[in-house]
Parts: sequence; structure tokens; C-alpha cells
Amino acid sequence: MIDLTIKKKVGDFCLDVDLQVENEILVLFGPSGAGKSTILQCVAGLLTPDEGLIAIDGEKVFAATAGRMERNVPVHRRRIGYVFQNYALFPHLTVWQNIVYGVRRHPQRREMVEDMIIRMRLGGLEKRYSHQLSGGQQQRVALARALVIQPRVLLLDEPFSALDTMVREKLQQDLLHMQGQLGLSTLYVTHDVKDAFTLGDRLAIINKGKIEQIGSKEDVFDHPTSIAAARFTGTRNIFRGEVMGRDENGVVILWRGFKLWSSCAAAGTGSKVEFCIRPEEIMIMRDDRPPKEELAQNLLSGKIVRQIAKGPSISLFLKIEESDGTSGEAKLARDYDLEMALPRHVYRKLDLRVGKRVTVSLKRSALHVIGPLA
Amino acid sequence: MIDLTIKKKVGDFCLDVDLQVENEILVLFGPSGAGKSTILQCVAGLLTPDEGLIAIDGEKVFAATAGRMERNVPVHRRRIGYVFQNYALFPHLTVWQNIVYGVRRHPQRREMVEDMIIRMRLGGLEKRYSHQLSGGQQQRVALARALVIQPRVLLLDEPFSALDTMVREKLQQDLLHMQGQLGLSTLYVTHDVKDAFTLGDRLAIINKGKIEQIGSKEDVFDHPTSIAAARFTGTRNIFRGEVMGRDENGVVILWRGFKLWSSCAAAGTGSKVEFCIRPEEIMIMRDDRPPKEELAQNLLSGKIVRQIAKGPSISLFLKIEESDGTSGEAKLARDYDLEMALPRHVYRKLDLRVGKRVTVSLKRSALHVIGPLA
Amino acid sequence: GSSGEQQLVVSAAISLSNAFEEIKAEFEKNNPDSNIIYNFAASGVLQAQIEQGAPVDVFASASEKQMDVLEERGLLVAGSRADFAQNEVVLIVPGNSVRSPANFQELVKPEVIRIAVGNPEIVPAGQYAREVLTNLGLWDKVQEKLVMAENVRQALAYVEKAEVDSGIVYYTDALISRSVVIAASAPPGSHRPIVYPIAVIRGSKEEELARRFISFILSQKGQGILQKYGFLPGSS
Amino acid sequence: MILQPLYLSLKVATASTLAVFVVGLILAIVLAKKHFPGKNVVETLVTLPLVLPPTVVGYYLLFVVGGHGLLGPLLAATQIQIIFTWVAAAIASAVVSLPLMVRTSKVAIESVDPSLEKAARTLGSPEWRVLLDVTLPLSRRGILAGVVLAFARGLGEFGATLMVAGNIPGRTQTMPLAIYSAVQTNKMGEANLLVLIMTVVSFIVLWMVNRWQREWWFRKAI
Amino acid sequence: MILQPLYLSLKVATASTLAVFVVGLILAIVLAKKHFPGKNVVETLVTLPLVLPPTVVGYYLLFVVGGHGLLGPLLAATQIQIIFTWVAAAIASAVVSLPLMVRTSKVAIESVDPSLEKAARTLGSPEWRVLLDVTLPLSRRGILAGVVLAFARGLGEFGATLMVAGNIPGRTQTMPLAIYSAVQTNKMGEANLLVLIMTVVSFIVLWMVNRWQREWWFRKAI
Ligand SMILES: Nc1ncnc2c1ncn2[C@@H]1O[C@H](COP(=O)(O)OP(=O)(O)OP(=O)(O)O)[C@@H](O)[C@H]1O
Ligand SMILES: Nc1ncnc2c1ncn2[C@@H]1O[C@H](COP(=O)(O)OP(=O)(O)OP(=O)(O)O)[C@@H](O)[C@H]1O
Ligand SMILES: [Mg+2]
Ligand SMILES: [Mg+2]
Repeated sequence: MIDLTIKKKVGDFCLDVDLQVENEILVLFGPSGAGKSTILQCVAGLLTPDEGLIAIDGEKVFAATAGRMERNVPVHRRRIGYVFQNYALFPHLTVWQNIVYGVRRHPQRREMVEDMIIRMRLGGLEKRYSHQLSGGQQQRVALARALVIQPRVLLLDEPFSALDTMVREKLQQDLLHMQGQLGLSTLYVTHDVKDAFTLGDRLAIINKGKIEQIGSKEDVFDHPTSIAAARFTGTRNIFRGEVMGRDENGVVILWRGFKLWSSCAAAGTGSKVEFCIRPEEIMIMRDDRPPKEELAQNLLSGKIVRQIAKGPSISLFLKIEESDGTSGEAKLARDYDLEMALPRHVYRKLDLRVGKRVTVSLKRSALHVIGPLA
Repeated sequence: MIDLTIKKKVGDFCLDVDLQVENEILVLFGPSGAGKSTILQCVAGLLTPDEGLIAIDGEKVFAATAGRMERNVPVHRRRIGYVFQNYALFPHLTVWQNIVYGVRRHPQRREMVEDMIIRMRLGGLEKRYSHQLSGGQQQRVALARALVIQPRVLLLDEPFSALDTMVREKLQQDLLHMQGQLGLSTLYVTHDVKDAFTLGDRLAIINKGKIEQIGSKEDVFDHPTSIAAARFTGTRNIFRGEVMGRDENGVVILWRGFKLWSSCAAAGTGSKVEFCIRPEEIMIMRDDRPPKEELAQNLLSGKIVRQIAKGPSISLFLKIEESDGTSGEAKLARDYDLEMALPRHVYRKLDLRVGKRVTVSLKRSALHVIGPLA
Repeated sequence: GSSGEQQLVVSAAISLSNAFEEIKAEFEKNNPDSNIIYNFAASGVLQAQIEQGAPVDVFASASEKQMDVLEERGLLVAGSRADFAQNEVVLIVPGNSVRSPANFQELVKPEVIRIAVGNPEIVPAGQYAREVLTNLGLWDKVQEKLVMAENVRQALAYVEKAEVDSGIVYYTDALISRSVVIAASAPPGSHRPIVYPIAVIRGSKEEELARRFISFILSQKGQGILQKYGFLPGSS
Repeated sequence: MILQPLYLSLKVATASTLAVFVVGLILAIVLAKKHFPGKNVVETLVTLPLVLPPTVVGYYLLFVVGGHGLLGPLLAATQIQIIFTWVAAAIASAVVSLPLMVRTSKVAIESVDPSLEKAARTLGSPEWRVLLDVTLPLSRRGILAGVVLAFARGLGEFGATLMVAGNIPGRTQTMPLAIYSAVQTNKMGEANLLVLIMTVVSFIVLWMVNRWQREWWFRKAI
Repeated sequence: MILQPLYLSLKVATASTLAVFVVGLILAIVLAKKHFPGKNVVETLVTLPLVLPPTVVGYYLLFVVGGHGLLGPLLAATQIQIIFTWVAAAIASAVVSLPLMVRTSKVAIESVDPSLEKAARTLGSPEWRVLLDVTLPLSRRGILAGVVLAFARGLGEFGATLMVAGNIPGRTQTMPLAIYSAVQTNKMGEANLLVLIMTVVSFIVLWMVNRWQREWWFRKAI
């Protein structure tokens, strides 16, 4: 368990966070420069917060109020496993020596290191120095070195960023397994939504040194409570409208002449609200079939203006036609109104292409009004 | 244009590749330690191949046969833009000085650097030193520094790995734009399928120092010509079966008692073949509707044994029931037979969960027989 | 040396070293149980060492000044001091020189550009050179030409290498170099007698042997050896 | 006759280098890692023996280790004599070569990437272990350069040595002193021979260090 | 009386340091970057002046720069006299402090992360630019340490200087010579005063270097 309430100023950057990590993996998600690495460094003791409190497994490792330091356990006694963003491998030690470093007095060190080398698929590289390794191999050594010490807390700063999907997924499974067995409190920084989802129990969106939102991963993805949170989790379509009315299931929002239903009941009639929908939740309606009941609402028509293939899925960018028949608003800088993501097979089946006119449904249950959860 | 035919031995690692890059982005894809960075270094001139030939835009920059060096243009005259995997920022220079370094004699350097700083969203950090930057900020400085010199060739070694999706996509668009305008030959190393797809024109799968497959990205993704290529591109389901017969549209393969149709016509009757299907191409059949004609073939039934949420999509792991009614083969180590990926809304709509029995279709058109293209 | 041996530490001016090595051989022949240990350096260095309590039994100085200081400080065994040798000041020129001065007076001639002397501040030979030149009324005139060597050997080296046109050194020094020529001796009375004093140092554990060593040097045999190296008898 | 001073020189230089290695390294570490008032003063004082002529350093040393010096009473009480022994020569050498070791090592220690030291700390190493395991090994080039310079300086030390150790053949006459004596007594043949031997020996030692450094110690690591 | 030697000492040390900086740095660069047969020999020869007693170095220098030495004919032809001038003192100082500069800078240059040099090359810099823009700036701590050591050694140089520069009052009498004279003549009061001045001057110089290094040059960069 990590309990963290700290303030820290570095240059003109201010970190001010309050986090609890149970025996779980908490993913730190957020834009570059948001303060994620800074948080990890504070927990590790590599940076000293200006004030606040850090407790690990109930033990107070740092405490300071108003500039007066009460307690600051040195780094080496915090028993943390830290994978640095830049690896920080010891250049004068071999792979084996790097990994064994933290457990060199341990009677079972041989087995422990060998086990790690197998897990991390580093067999045959034991005698190499770090400059003789590829980027991904270095990253795996860094992982092995941090995990082998059996820490009580794991701090992982993009530990899989240089790894291919196959190795990455295997190592993630290993990590999940290990974490589950030992119940390690883990702070995990990543930029990859998939990684975040695969590994994380909960998710914290960090932005400009503050926590934008924290909660279960589903919550954060589906119900962002701020525009920033919505943006960082990949909710591409964020709009502003006015609540016109409500029924027992939610509200209806007026947006550019359209009436859009949302299942969120948070906002009162007449209020201006931001609402959003993830690209993969926008459904294309087929001309040949009547719309299914759950999709019959929130229908918009538009033209595909751009498309980007992204491997298994394809992103389509739609310019919608206004309800009064004119096309788009002049004031919008971007050339599209909606971004949607389709599986490739759907795209092929529907014979879509740039220029084609389509009708889409912004699924009511996925149309989320941004704001504090009701 | 880059023309590359080289051999290079580093330690016990052997690189032996033959590549042509037109005015396009060629993605180098492959497992950690495959030799991707080594290729870039050879093109840049930072490593000297043992033998072979490298030509950039028709100019021979390296040539050696049988240990005799004929030509080796020094690095600084190759006019390449190289983004290093570990950034290699100058620690004694500020962000501005780092970026301006390659163009410090250029009359328009001020504008060029300012433009880059805006593109890379580095405004306000001009006077910082690299140790005062976050990982992602460092990476963007490295990108800016390499791009500002308007090179004739771009070598990008995982240039976006430390960036969040939003910045990454913006920069990728910028890069695509720039590449398109200048027609730069670009070698782009990434581990991210999405990035590869978004940016790449063609794709080369590198494995153990060799090119496993090279071709248009769709070709490589949909029609891997080797098991390794299939594996690295995320084609999770790779099986071995026997060709039983064929019709005008393809072949039928016997696999564990099932008859599976494939659109590939490559293999002859009676031959053992490997075949594969990507997880997102496996369709769940709905009990309440008759199977559509294109999915009526290749039906398998099985039980969901595991599921992993991966953000917008969910991976399901299926244990299929043998055609004779028994469940699975004892010899298989993994606890599932098929991996499939569903969009979340489908998963929710179908009310799937671990333990549930489902029928799936391995879409004929997506079932690909591995082997040289016909 | 073995345990039964009597060791005698003799701090001697380095200019005495050749003669003293021979004296040691002779002395040890006559006193089989004794072992002479030399410490050769500039007299000033030796003096400083003795002042700071170096375990020295006998001090043989190249100049009275250092001995006087020690005597004043009561570091000598009373009555043990004796003058054991004298020296002369000579004018030397490089061996192959053509325009060299033939005597002290010619030092003022314009073709004599540089004259090497010991630094009068530090080097005893320098003090005597100053006396000679002052007495001859040349000191002020040749001031500009002087190169102050830090020891006599250095002055000698300059002359040997013809870096200077002449030098003023001890007669004994001039003798050891084959590439210099003695042009003239200092006129009698142009300097105080150059006297080499020797004495037993207070606190010596071998006072008796020390006295015997001094007696040997003052004996005919000792004096004979010194004269072989160009020294004049101690008491004229 | 010639072997004796050579042996003595090597002995003195080795002892002095060992002392300088320990003391200098500790000083370098403290100066590189700690911040305290007067640090600048300490740093300057350490460099001072380089600025003063060795003879002068020797003179001041005489005041310390001489029988009538500062440590005189202590030395008398313990029946230890330092002046006119090879130990005095070693001390003199050590004092004059200390600045070389300190300055060179300090720079090397300061240049170690701090993130590696951080990594070692997260792996459970307290400060002293970080020092031994990471900082010092990664500064080894600089430290070795300091040791080489200190050894060479110790081998060639003359002025201070003459002062405190004397020039006693067979006891404290090191090579430089022997050369000095030979030159002073105009035995130029002997002097040249001694210089040649000194050159050859230094050459062999330095060459071995270079080789060792290149071939073994720095073979693979950066 | 005191200002004259001080001024001379600073002049000699500065000139010598400038020369050592240029020559030493070039040597260090060549030794660090190039591989050629006999490199080890060169490296050892450069270190040699440290091993030989300065007086002996001076003695050999006489053979080179003396009017009748190796360079004699050249010097005679050009009407340049070196021996017995402050230039000779500077040369002597330079020779004995060269090893300090070379060894210290070499280590610093070798320790620069090669990937930064590679990066500079990809950005269009030929080798000499890489050197000026990346290698040398990143070795500046080590180079500065070398310069400080060379300057200090030059300030304190005495043995070799004496030999080739002579001790011509007001012309080549540097501080160390003045101190030496004072000590030799037992004028301890004067000697102490001179040492004090020397200490204060070195202190000011070193302190300024330290400050400059900390506050300005190394302010932010690692
Ligand atoms: N020494 C410093 N001086 C000033 N600002 C600093 C310093 N160190 C870090 N910062 C700033 O602090 C902010 C947080 O940095 P941090 O490394 O925690 O970001 P991050 O969230 O890890 O980003 P990334 O995903 O890019 O690694 C950044 O904006 C960075 O520029
Ligand atoms: N100096 C060396 N000695 C021995 N082997 C080396 C050396 N340098 C690199 N290698 C090996 O060469 C192989 C290719 O390295 P390279 O850096 O090109 O891999 P990569 O494809 O870029 O991998 P990654 O995706 O992990 O960065 C690796 O297996 C690496 O271990
Ligand atoms: Mg970070
Ligand atoms: Mg790589």
C-alpha cells in the first residue's frame, strides 16, 4: 500500500497530488511532462517533496509540513523496485551483474537471477555489457534488475515502451502474475491505452502536476469527469451543447440543431454541458436494414472526409450535415466533426471510402456528459 | 531513395539485409534485438558494414567487397536525420541550442527552430537543459533536432515511444505531411502496430538480422509469408493443418477434424500447411440470426476461458470443442485455442463472459495460408 | 651495518663528496667496527636538518656561516669545531673560448656578456665571488652580467656549455670539470679566507667516534686526501 | 650501487602512492560529494603543495616531522624516528603528489552520471555501497590517472625528500637524489646512466599501466 | 621587492599554462582518439618529465634551448635568445607541467559518451567540429582540472626553471626562487611572508576558478 499526499516544485513545475495505491496496479496516464516520473521519484525518495506525507505499507517514509522535515527514510531502505524511464543500467557491469546487484548477498541469488533471465528472455546475454545490447534488451535488464529484489512496491516508468508486442504481452502477463501473487502495490506509467487497460486495476489521469481523475479503468475511460481526462483517454469527440430536457433514462442535448440523447442524468435542464463519445462507439447505420432500437436515436448524416488505417481498425473522419441541410460550421478549424473507428472487416463489408455519405448513430449509452459523476 | 545491401557482424549477431526505400516511409518491424537499430546505424555511417553497398539518392555512400573498402562517405556528409533510440541529447546545450545545432550557420535558423519548437510543442522549454526535461520532452527535442536540418533521409528509431497518444498522433501527422512534401526516404523503427500502419507505406519484418518479409503494409499484415512474420504482426492464431481439396476460390484445410476454407490457393492438395487468422477477423455468430453467407463456413464452437480488456477492444480466449465432441488436445500447452478481439460494444451487446459457449466463424477471406504468395 | 657496528652520520657539503668518499674508505680501514654514513647536500639544507633535530653526528660545512648559526644555537659539542680545509676562488672560462676574459679585470669588457656566479644569498661561493668583485671595484660594473646559480655545480654547467662567458667558482670545482679552463685565481687578500669548518653535533650517540673522525680528517693522511682534490690545508 | 637507489625509489614511490591513493581518494570523495562551508579553502590548501617549491614544502615538513618539530615530543616518546628514513621520503612524496590525486579523482567522481547512483540506491545500497559499487568503478579512469600522476611524481620527487630524508646512500638516497649527487660531483657518465635507468623503469611502469588499462580493466565496459 | 617575483611568477605560469593548454590538449586529443603504433611510447614519454627531478629536466633542457644546444644554430640565426630569459622559465614550467594536462584531459576526453559524438556527426559536423562542439565542452571539467594543475605546477616550478632561466634578480627570479633563497639564508620571517603571499595568490586564483566553474560554466549543465 502506498499513501501519498505531496507537493513539490521543480523549476516552474508544480506537483500536487494525493494518491492511494492498494495492493493493485495503479496506472499513471497523462501527457508528456505531466509529472508522472516526478511522482515515482518522490515515492522512491530520489526527489524530496517540499511538503506532504508518503507512507508505504503503513510505514511513514516521508513527512514534512511547511518546510520542516519530520521524516525522510533514505532511498535504500524504502525497498522499492524502480524501472527508470532511461533504464540507468550500470555500464561497467554485465547483464548478469546488473541483475544480481540488488540481491548479491542473497543465498538463492543464482536461482533468482537465472529465473529472471529466463522470464525476461535474456538468455545468452548474461556476459554482455549494456552498450552491447539493443534498446529492448536494455529495458528488459532494467526490469529484471528491479523485479529480482522482490520489492514491496513497484515503480514502473514505461517499462515496456521499447518492446515488441509479443515480448511485451508475455512480460505483462508475468508481471500481473507476480503482482497478484505478492500483492505488490504498483505505480505504472504508460502512454499506451492497451497497456493501461491490460495491466491496470485503477487509472489516474495526471495533468500539469495534478490528478485530473482517478478511478477504475472502465470508469475513467467511459465516464471522464473533465475534458482533459476525456482527451487523454482517447475520447476523440468532445462537444458542447445545451440540455433541453430529460426523461427517466437521461437527458437530451441540443447540439448544432440536433437532439442527442445521453444516458447520463447528471446535468439540469438549460445548462450548458460538455459531452463526448469514443470513436469506436459511433455506429454506422446500414441503409438496407432498419436501425436497431438501441441505435435509433442520435442519428447524424455526414460525409467521410478522411480515413487512416491503423492496423486492425480504421479511423474515419466525418463532416456532418447540419440539421438544416447546410454542411458544417465555418468557425471550426478542423476539417471534420466526428472521428470514428471501425474494425477493418466492417469497413470492407460496408464498402466505405472517402467522399461517401453515411448515417451514424452516436449510441445513447456511450454518449457521456462530462462532469462529476452523479 | 535508399538502396541497401549489407552484411555486418557485431559480436555473434549477424546482420544480412537487402532493402530499397523509395520516397516513402518504410517501417522496420520486428522483435527486440532483431537488428533494426543496427540497420539504421549502418545507413547513417555510424557502423561500418563488413561488406555490401549503401546508396542514398543514387549516391554511393558505402561500398565494400570481401573486406576491401571502396567507399565510405563520412557520417556528416550523408545528410541524414537520425533520431536515436536513447535520444542522445547534448547535455551541455539547452533545448534551443540542441535544436539549432545542425543549422547554426543557416540564415533562417531562427525561424526554422521556432517553427520546430511550435510543431513539437516545446514552447517555454527553450532554455532548459536535457536533464530538466521529462522523457517525452527529451524525445521531442531529439525529433526536432533531427528534422530541422531538412535531411534527405530520415532514420527514426522509435521516435514516438515516450509520447502520449495525442501528441504522438499530431506529430505523426506532421511527419507524414513533411515526408509527403519533401519526399523523404524514411526508415522508421517501431513496435507499435498502430504507428506502423498509420505512418508506413511499406513494412519490413526484421528477424534475427534478416528480412523476414517486406511489402505493402496490408500485404504483410494480411498475408504473412512466414510464421515469424505472422507472429510479429500480431496474427495470434497460427495453426498447422493439411490441405484436403480445393475449389475455384481457394482450398479446404483439415485441422483437428474441422474443415476450414481459406481463400488462399497457394498450396497443393495433401500438403501440410501453416495457416493463420488475426484475432479481430474471428466473428462471433449470433444464435438469434442465421449466419450470413460469407460467414457460414469455418464455424467452430468453444468456450470462453479467459478475457482481457484492452481499452476499446476486448481479447477473448476460446477453447474449442473438437468435432468429435471432446474438448481440446492434451498436448497443447496453452489453455486456449483461439484468440479473438471484439469491440467493446459487441462484447457488451452479446453479453459475453468467461465460461460462456460461443460459435465463431474463422472468416474464409481472412484465413490465410502461410507461405510465399501465389 | 651489523649490530656491533658503530654508525656515524656525517652531514657534509656536497662539494666535499669526492674527497670524503675516499676519507671514508681510509677511516673505516683503520676503524673496522665503524661505519660512516654520509648525507651530502647544500650546507644550508644540512644546517636546517640539524636545527630540526636530524640525527647527525658530524657536520662538515662549506662555509662558516652555517656552522656559526648552529654554534650560536648551542647545537655543537663545545670545543669540537675545527677548520679542516680551505679553498680558493677562481675565474673560469669555457674550454674552447676565444674571447674569454683572461683575468678578473677583463670582466668589464663588453664582449663578456654573462658571468655565472653562485647566488650570494644562498651559495657560499657566491658570497666569496661578491667579495672578490667588490674588492676589485668591479661588483657594480658587472651587476648586469651576473647569472645567479643556485649551486656551484650549476654555475659550472653554464660555463661548460658556454652559455656564459665566464664563471667564478671554487678552485676545487674547477678541477672536476674537464671542459673548463681556469683563467685566473682571485688575487690574494681579495676575499676572506674560505674556510671549511667541521664539528660534532650535540646529542650525538657516537661522540667519541665523531671526534676520532674529525681527528682523522685533520691528520696528515686526511689532509693529504683533501689536497688531492684541490683543497688547501685547513689552518694556514 | 645503482640498484639500491632504484629499489629505494620504487619503495618510496609505492608507499607514497598507496598513502596518496587512500587519503587522496577520501579527500576527493568528500570534496566531490559533500557541501560544507570552507570547502573551497580545503580544496586550495590541498593544491598548495603543488604551488610551493618542493624544497620549501620539505622545509615546512621538517618543522612537523623533525626531532625538534611539532611531532617531536610524540616521536621522542614513541622512540620513532622519521627524519632521515625512507618513511620521511615517502611522506614528502605523498604530500607533493596529493594534489594530483585529489584533483584528478574529484573530477572523475563528479562526472559520474547521477542516475546510475540513484539506480543503485533504489536497489538497496546505502551511500557507501553506492560509492564502492558505482561511483568509484565508474571513475576508475580518472582515479587511475591520478594514481599514475602521483606515482610518477613520487618517483621523481627530490626537493622535499632531500630536506626531510636526507641524501644518505643506501638509506634514503633515491634515484633523483643519486642523480643529483652525480651531477653535483660532475660524474656525468653516472648521471646519464641513472637518468637512462630512471627513464627505462618509468617507461616500463607507465607502459604496463597503459596496457593493463586498455587490455584488461577497460576491455569491454565504457 | 616582493611584487617583482610575484609578477614574474604569474607571468611565467600564465605563459606556460597557455602553452601547455594548447600543446597538452592537442596531445590529449590525439592520444584519446587516434590509434597508431607507438602510441604507448608517446604517452609514456609525455609523462616522463614528471618522473625526472626538475633539475635534471632543466639540465637536459639546457642541451636543447641553450645557445650551444640543439636549437643553438637556429636561435643564433634568428637572433633569439631563450636561455636566461623568462621565456626559458616558461618553457621549463611548460615541460614539467605538460604531463598533468595531458593525462587529465585525456581521461576526460575518453569519458565522453560516444553516442553524443555520433549524434553531432549525424547533424553534419565533421570530426573537428564534433571535437569543438561536443567532446571538448563535455570534457571541460577534466580539462579545467588539468589547466589548474598545470598552472599551479607552473607557479611552483623551480628546479628546471632555475637551470635554464638562471636567477637574474628582477628578470628571472620567480616567487619559488625568492622563497627558496629566503629559506636557504634562514630568513624565515621573509620566507613565511612570501609563502603566505604565494598561498593567498594561489588561493585567489584557485578560488576564482572553482567559483567560476560552479557558478557560471557548470551552472546548469551536468
Ligand atoms: N530540473 C527541472 N527544472 C525545471 N523543470 C523540470 C525539471 N525537471 C523536470 N521538470 C519539468 O517537470 C515536469 C514533469 O516532469 P516528469 O518527468 O515528471 O514528466 P512525465 O510525466 O514523466 O513526462 P514523460 O511522459 O514525458 O516522461 C516536466 O514538464 C518537466 O519539464
Ligand atoms: N557490441 C555488441 N556485441 C555483441 N552483440 C551486439 C552488440 N551490439 C549489438 N548487439 C546485438 O545485436 C543485435 C541487434 O541489435 P539492435 O540494436 O540492432 O536491435 P534492435 O532491433 O534495434 O532491437 P530493439 O528493438 O530492442 O532496440 C542485438 O541482439 C544485440 O544484442
Ligand atoms: Mg517521465
Ligand atoms: Mg533498437
